[in-house]
Amino acid sequence: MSNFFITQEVINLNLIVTENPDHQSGAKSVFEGIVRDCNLGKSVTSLEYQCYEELAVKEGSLIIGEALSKFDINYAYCVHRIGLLNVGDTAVTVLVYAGHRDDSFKACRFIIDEVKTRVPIWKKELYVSGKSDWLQGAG
Amino acid sequence: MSNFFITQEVINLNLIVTENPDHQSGAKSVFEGIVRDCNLGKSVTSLEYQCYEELAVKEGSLIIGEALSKFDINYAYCVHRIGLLNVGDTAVTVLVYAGHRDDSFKACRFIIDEVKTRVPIWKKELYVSGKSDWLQGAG
Amino acid sequence: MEQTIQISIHYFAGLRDATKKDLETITIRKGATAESVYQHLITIYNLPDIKQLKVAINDSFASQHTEIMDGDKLVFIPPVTGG
Amino acid sequence: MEQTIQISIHYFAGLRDATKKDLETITIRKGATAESVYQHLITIYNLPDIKQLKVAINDSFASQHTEIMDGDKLVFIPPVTGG
Repeated sequence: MSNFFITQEVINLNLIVTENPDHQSGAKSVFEGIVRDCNLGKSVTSLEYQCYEELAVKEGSLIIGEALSKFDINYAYCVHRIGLLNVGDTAVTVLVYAGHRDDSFKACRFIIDEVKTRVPIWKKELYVSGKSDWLQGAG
Repeated sequence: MSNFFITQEVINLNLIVTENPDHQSGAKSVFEGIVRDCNLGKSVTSLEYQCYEELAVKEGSLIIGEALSKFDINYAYCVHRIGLLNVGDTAVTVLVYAGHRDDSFKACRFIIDEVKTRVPIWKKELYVSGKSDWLQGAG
Repeated sequence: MEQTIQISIHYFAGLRDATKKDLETITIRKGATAESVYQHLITIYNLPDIKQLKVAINDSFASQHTEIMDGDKLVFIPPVTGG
Repeated sequence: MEQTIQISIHYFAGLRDATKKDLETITIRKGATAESVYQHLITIYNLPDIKQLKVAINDSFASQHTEIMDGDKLVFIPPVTGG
């Protein structure tokens, strides 16, 4: 089973992972990407995330697997929300359990960096002006 | 008001910070330090954390302030639990909101690293054998 | 007479806006590569240069020079902006 | 006669175990430094070398060579192990 998910629902970390999955982990790192109210100086009202789901899940699962083999961690998880999100909503959450903090931080960072460059998900910003734009990579 | 706290209660991040405190933050980093079931090969049943509270709060608050000035972040928070903790319990939680992930990761790491070396809190491990030991620094 | 194959092309993000389609099925000559399919699309739609795009065939990343087979699902992937 | 002052010393972690006290009030000669207070304690209890410890006076980190004043709160701080 893979630990990379695409969802249309609100991401609620508490509902996803309610407890430490083992007792060898002394460190837990979490990252959340959140919709901001401005980007490059334009006022954003909401964001639309579109996803090529079959490939996104495949590539995301690959990234989780890479993190598990590159770093000394016990557990890695990532969920990305798609559809229409409002300012303040969580778009993506990464969670890592490890024996020690150095690897939990590094693996968490690795996963979000790779997800942002490799997983086929795109966001269109909807501006206060009524206009909208697909962002041009390297978000 | 400072954002560094010492508590005897269970740390529940959901009760502490229920929502993004602003809408300029695109990144949230969380770190939790958790009681493991073994350390240096010995089986741990529980941990006792002792704290020199007046100085701990002062030093912890200083660290939060340093993080806010060193990194481009919007919010930083840390709570450390003391008293008797069981395996799987969260001993310390750090939370950072920032515009972008690079600073949220770096600030989160900075805070936990500094807390672990500067804040006067000590842990005594209670072993399955019935013995116990104060750890000797650089935990 | 030249042999032909049928393939489906799925569009996302800016390509979906430019084509005004989620997907379409097209008939092309046998032996076509992902790149040559794109050269064909570019004569119909206002699309970006293929250099900016990755290619997926049947939900796996592939080279632009891969020969497309009958029934293949082809996706041109703009730079991703998730997270 | 030598002038004296009263100070309180608080103990944590291994120092608390070694002294079997959370805190105590002691009378020392005026002019004593944190270091000289510790030299006195070491004659009573089985304590580690002061080189391994930090010093706090009135809840602020201070040098071992700081002169202790009447009523001061003194804490010797073993290497911390929180987190």
